[in-house]
Amino acid sequence: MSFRFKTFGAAALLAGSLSAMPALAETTLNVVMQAPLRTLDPILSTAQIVRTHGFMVFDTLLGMDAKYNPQPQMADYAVSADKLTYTLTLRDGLKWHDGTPVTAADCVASLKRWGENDGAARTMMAHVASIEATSDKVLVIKLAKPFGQVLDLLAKPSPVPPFMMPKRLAETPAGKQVTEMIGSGPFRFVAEQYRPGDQAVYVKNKDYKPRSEPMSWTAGGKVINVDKVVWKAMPDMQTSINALQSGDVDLIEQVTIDLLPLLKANDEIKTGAINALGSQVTGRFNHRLPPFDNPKVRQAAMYALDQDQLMQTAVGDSQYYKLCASVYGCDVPLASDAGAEYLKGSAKERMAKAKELLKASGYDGTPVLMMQPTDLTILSTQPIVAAERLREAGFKVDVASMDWATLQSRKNGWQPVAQGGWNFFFTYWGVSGIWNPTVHALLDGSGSDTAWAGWPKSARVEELRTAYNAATSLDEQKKIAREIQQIAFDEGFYFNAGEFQSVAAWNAKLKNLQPGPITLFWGVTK
Amino acid sequence: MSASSNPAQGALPRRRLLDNPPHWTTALAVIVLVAVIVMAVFAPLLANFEPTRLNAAMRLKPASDIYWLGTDSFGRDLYSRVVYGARVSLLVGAGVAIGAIVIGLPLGLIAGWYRSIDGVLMRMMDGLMAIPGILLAIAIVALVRGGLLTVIIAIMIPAIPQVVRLVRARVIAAREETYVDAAVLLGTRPGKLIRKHLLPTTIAPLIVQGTYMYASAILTEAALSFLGVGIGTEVPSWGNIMAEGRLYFAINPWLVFWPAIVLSLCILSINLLGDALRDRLDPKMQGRAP
Amino acid sequence: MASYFLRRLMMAIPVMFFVALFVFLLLRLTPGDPAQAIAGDQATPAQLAAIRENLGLDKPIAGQFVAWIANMTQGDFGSSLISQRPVLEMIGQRIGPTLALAIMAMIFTVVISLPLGVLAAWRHGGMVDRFVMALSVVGFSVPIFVIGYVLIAVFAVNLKWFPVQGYKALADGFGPFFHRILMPGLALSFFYIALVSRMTRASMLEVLREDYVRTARAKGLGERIVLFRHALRNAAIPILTVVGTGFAMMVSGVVVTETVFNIPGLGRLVVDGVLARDYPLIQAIILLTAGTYVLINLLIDLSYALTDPRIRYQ
Amino acid sequence: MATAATQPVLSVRDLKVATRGRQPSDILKGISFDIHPGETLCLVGESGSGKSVTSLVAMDLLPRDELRATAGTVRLNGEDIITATPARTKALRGAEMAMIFQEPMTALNPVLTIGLQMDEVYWAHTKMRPKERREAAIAAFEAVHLPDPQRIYDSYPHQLSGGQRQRVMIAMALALKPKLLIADEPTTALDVTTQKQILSLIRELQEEQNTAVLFITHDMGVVVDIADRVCVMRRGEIVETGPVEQVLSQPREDYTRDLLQSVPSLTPRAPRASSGGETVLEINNLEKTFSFGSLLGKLMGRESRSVRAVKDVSFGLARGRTLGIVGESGSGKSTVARCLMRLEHPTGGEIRVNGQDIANLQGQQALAPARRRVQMVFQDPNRSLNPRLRIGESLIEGPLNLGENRETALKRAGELMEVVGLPSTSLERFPHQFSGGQRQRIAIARALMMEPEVIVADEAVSALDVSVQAQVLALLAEIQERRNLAVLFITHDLRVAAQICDEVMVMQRGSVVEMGPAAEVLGQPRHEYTRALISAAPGRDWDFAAGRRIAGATT
Repeated sequence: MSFRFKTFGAAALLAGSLSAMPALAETTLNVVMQAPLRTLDPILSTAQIVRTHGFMVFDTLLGMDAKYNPQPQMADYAVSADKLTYTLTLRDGLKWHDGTPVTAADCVASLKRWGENDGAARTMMAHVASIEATSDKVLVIKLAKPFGQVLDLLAKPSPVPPFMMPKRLAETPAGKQVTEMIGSGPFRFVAEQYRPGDQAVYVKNKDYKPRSEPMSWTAGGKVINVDKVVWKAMPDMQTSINALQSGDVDLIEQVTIDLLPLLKANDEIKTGAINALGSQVTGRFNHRLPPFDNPKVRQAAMYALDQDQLMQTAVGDSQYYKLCASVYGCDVPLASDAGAEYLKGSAKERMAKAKELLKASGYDGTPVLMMQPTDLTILSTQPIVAAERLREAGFKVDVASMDWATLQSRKNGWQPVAQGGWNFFFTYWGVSGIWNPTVHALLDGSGSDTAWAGWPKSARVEELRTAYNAATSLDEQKKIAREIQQIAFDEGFYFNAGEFQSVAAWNAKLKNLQPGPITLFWGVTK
Repeated sequence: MSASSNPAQGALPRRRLLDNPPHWTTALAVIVLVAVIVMAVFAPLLANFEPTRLNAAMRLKPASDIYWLGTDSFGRDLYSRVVYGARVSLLVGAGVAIGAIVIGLPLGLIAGWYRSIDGVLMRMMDGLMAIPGILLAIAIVALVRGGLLTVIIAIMIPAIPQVVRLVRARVIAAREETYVDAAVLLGTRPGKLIRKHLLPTTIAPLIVQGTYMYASAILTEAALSFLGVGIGTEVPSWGNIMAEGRLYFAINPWLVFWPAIVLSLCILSINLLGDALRDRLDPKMQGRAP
Repeated sequence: MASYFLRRLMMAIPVMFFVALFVFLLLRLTPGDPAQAIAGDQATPAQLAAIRENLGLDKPIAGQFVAWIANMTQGDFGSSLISQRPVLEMIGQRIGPTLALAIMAMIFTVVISLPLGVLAAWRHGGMVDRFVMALSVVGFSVPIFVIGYVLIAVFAVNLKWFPVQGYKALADGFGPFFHRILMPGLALSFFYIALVSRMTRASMLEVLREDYVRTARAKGLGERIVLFRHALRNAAIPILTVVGTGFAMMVSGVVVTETVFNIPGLGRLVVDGVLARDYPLIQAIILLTAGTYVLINLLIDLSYALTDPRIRYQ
Repeated sequence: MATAATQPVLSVRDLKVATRGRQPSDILKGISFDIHPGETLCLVGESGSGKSVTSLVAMDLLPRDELRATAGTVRLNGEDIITATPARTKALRGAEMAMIFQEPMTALNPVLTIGLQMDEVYWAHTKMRPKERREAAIAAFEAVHLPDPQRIYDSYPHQLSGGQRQRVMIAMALALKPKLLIADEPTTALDVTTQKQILSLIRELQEEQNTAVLFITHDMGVVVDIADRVCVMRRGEIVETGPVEQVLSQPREDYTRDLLQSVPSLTPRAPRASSGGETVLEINNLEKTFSFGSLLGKLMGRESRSVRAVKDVSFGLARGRTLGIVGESGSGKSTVARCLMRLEHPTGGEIRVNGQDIANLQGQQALAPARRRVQMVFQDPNRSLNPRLRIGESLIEGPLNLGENRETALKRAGELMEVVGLPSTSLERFPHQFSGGQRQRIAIARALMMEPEVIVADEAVSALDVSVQAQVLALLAEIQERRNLAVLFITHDLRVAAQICDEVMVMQRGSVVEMGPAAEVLGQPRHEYTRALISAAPGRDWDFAAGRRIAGATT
């Protein structure tokens, strides 16, 4: 939410204000992250930058490996045969940054707070009978009814991961931010050097004992090979690139793809995707207001919108985006081509279909109010492109420009457009946040006031989601997910505008960058 | 030497305006301004494309026979956008200058004439002036959704105190003129007196101030767009063309430079015109900054 | 003179109150929600409500205003809604670069524009005069970020004389500090050089027509003494006034310059604050800037008194 | 005392000065004169005659971007100033030739101390040490009779009175005993009593140092008092020159003669018989106190400062009569006028217009009847007409306010223009198209449009050249006669008062010191202050009309 000048929201920077520390062969990694860090509580925030920060400072009970499988991290786990009891045993040598040992009671408190704040976790907690520490090292989760996602959720790198923190911090009320950064993760947060929105500094946690297994995403041994990591915010991508080329900066988490040619010529700079998962751009309809309260009108719009055009304008180089029907991300286990008919054929053919459908829908010319964020580059182009297509199809469209913060707040209301309501807007989601029906907020079919903006209503989807949560086999899950996807297309839950890949650029001196669902700083050497 | 009091002082503005042939810079400024106005008015005829027409396949192309100045990151024709941009920029300038005068003039007249209101009103104006205009504008643009009118209002509000101060100072000075005393003695009531004797003295400086506000409003609009809180990108303005172009500055700096050149020339001309007007309307102010 | 100063000081109180009220109302009437900025865009309404309650944003606005004013009179400007840190601390972290930038720009301005303005007025119609007039019109016409980009393109990217961006504190040594602040300082001061040299010229032209300048020449004094002792001191008041009112414009310049040159100062903090609806932060920054503006103008009033004995002995 | 045998200090020959620019026009059209040591030459003429420009050429202080000398020589002790280098003239200025200016208020630098400004003269031209310079400065201040020279030395100009500042200027000019002193209207901005002192000071120092003085003035009275020889200038030319007595008593040129005839006599005219008209204006115990002091100051318990500008003034005025209020600046005479016009709110007393007390009425509506009866003519004709309105509009503004219809008002306005001696077509024109005297006629016409019973003329002829002044006074008298007007005439000029007033009231510091028939008050003044005023009037021992010294007067 934040104000981002740059593409994909890279943020700002700050070069020289680090107080010069004696550099006794100390290795410092200077990184430009995609957004500035402004808040610290990784349980309260769904923002990617805060989650990345969370993985620096905090650890999770389970990790997720590159094959999307939960693996032990802070704890080993055992599941009872009836799949209703999960026993987690903390490994030895875990210590909080303040020196006190990690106890099961700390983890129970952390899980409970997570359960209050995270949407998917809340769903899980509805199935949980109890979470208890049975000793300093062991905690037990007992389910009241079957829930197939427990391990997946405990391991999830998507918003919000269940980060463990000391009990005294974990007991902070749900809506209040934790500001003291005491975790048990591989880095310590240097509070004195934190400048919100500008700079965050992490030093290696020398007390951290990595697991012995090889690193794989957030699972395995988190081996730290640098002494210090400094995140700098830079509001201008050009500035970041110059800093990278001059050696002031070692890594840019997200480079504007149009600017990649500038770096290609430089042998000292490497570029590539280190975050394995892309992000899906989603165009959301407001099901509560005309004209999109009419499913036929939504359908016409689904045909009118064009993935390729939206992506090409937003990203440019087709190497860095993917087009697919899957609402869960293109390359995840649940991916399928349900609803692909909405995307098939040439843009012209689909436009003809859209016109036809719109004519038949009884659309009365109610203008579509499309919200456009001007300060978030990755989302500023789609409304323009979409408005062009919708108008061609016969819609009347007003594009309302506003800053991202205004859009964010405005999207939560459903009053008539004249009183500040809206009909359509784009946003984007990291694939790890949408990769199954449990976590995918846009597939909520409850239509309730507390659901994420858009409020589609489908009893069938709700049934399917409940079934999904109970399902334990992948095949069963795939089948349910496929059906949900089809309904999401037919009912026009939202338009899947394609998936873009973020590209990082780094100094060739960096080796062993770890791929992950999010940018990870273990393994890397300089 | 009582002759040192300016002999032209009593002469009419209109007369002085046409007294001497204009300086060559003024002539040039007028030519540029006329060109910009023509650009704005006849934008549909001059432009090669619809300024909003996208072509995803033609993003960031260099200048060519088809795209005279190249294309932007949406594949839109930069030349056409710059031509259309004149409309918004001129509108913003006019809106701000006229709006600020329409609101500020009566307030200034009142503050200058009625001493009892003067104190409170001027403290309020001081307060408004103390808030840096750009911060105020950023906040206001965020307040209502970004749009032409919002931007105009946001830039106009900080400009109002300038007008109020200028008018008030003029009124207070004019109040010392004995012709105002004379009018009082002739039984002229305050309303008519302000309208007939005080208002006219403020017109010439207001025209001059108006041109400076006009120019500075266009600049502020550009700065707001640059900071990401300007007019939405659907409507091209020189400011948001530059703001979008700056992302691609390293690839094609002309995305920034072309609108910047046109913008700067336009503002340069308005400022030159303002200087010329000021020198003619108020010879005592010669060479004074706005 | 003390009473003159005191009187001006007292006048600042209603001004500041009005600023506070205006800023507070403006922000609270602004749509947008700091809770969203805390929780991220994927947060659900329930989560947002919990955060809002926690921040006290659900309370009546009038009460919030009174509480804010009351706290502020005790020096408590509150904490950022977003980062939960004391606002003054955040400002403290960022004020250094901004001050450095502003002061450098002022130094450049004074060093360059005073001599230019005096010379231009002295040789009215001559080369320097034409140059100053041209410079001033151009300075008023080119957006600051364009100047910044041109400087970067020429001196940093092509000639590689200066770093493209960044900031080093003076504590890191004058060399590195100056190396990085020179270009932003120049870009920022461009407008002021135009403004102040033009004002100096105009003010000097006026003063040079005064009787006492003729008296000084009639005494057989040299031009240097006439210009700098007799004329410039009398021309100072309008120049100082412009410098004072120019401060407000300086702030806009700072916001843009910090963005172009990537300087982690207050300007960026406030833009970020507005966009995140971090009310206490914006309120504090605007109030502090407005306070600084009032203070600077107060100091300038004071300097009038120092340059002009007629005010001093009032 | 001057002899042609000595070599002149300043010798001007065929001097021509023109404006720069596309259409140069001649300001000086070839003038010549000499000044000898110890001699005072008066350049006398009306505004725009070129007398000040002459002095600036001599000092090499012409504003270069506006004016330039196109021909002729200006020799100071034989050395041509026009062709001399700037460095040379700089060295001469302040040492060999010095100048004092008209406005003592602006001629001293307000931000530097008197001492420093005095010091600069020595610093620039001598090798004296700081201590010697200071001593010399103090001595020079003593020589011009400044009180407490030490204090003056450390003061700023605004802490001194106008007369003191002019003394400082004289001290500065004469510090290095220059051969030539140029005095450009040095007393015009001063009150008569101060003027008298300054003139005698210049005389005294001139005699001590045998300085040649070029004295520029428009005031014939001053000429009588100070000149040895006179050059009468008109439109850039010298029309007549000669010893003062000769020029004043036997002027050769008509222009000179007219100029002299226009100077009003200080001897009061014969009293007019009382017309027995009813009293239309009656002022009783008028008081006006200005207070300065903010609300804030009061809150902090500070006494607000106040000035009693008018103290207990009472008089009555009947139709057909003229009452003069005379006094120096600050005497409160203008405040009386502004109060009785209700431009200021009096703090006490009564103002009865035709019996009705208007002192406490508020608002234009309530004041309307009084406004119609009492009208005013202001001092500066450049400022009393709105430059943006046609004359016709200005004239009918009052009648329109009273509800008169536009046509009839315009018709009356046209007639009135002819009454004041202007063509009725003037209504279509703007004020800047008229001269100062014409504008004052228009202002009078504007007052008459209201058909008033009383006209208040506040220094109505002070800004006019003497010849124009005479015409306007004649017009006023004629109109008074014709319309049986009561006139309240406020002036600092005793000569004017003597010629037009039936009664005279003398004011000093807000109070009336003496009041009575003009012949009595001005002829046999009883009050000391009145006597001082009269004895200070310049040229009072010369009868301009007769062209001879008044017998029995003392010089």
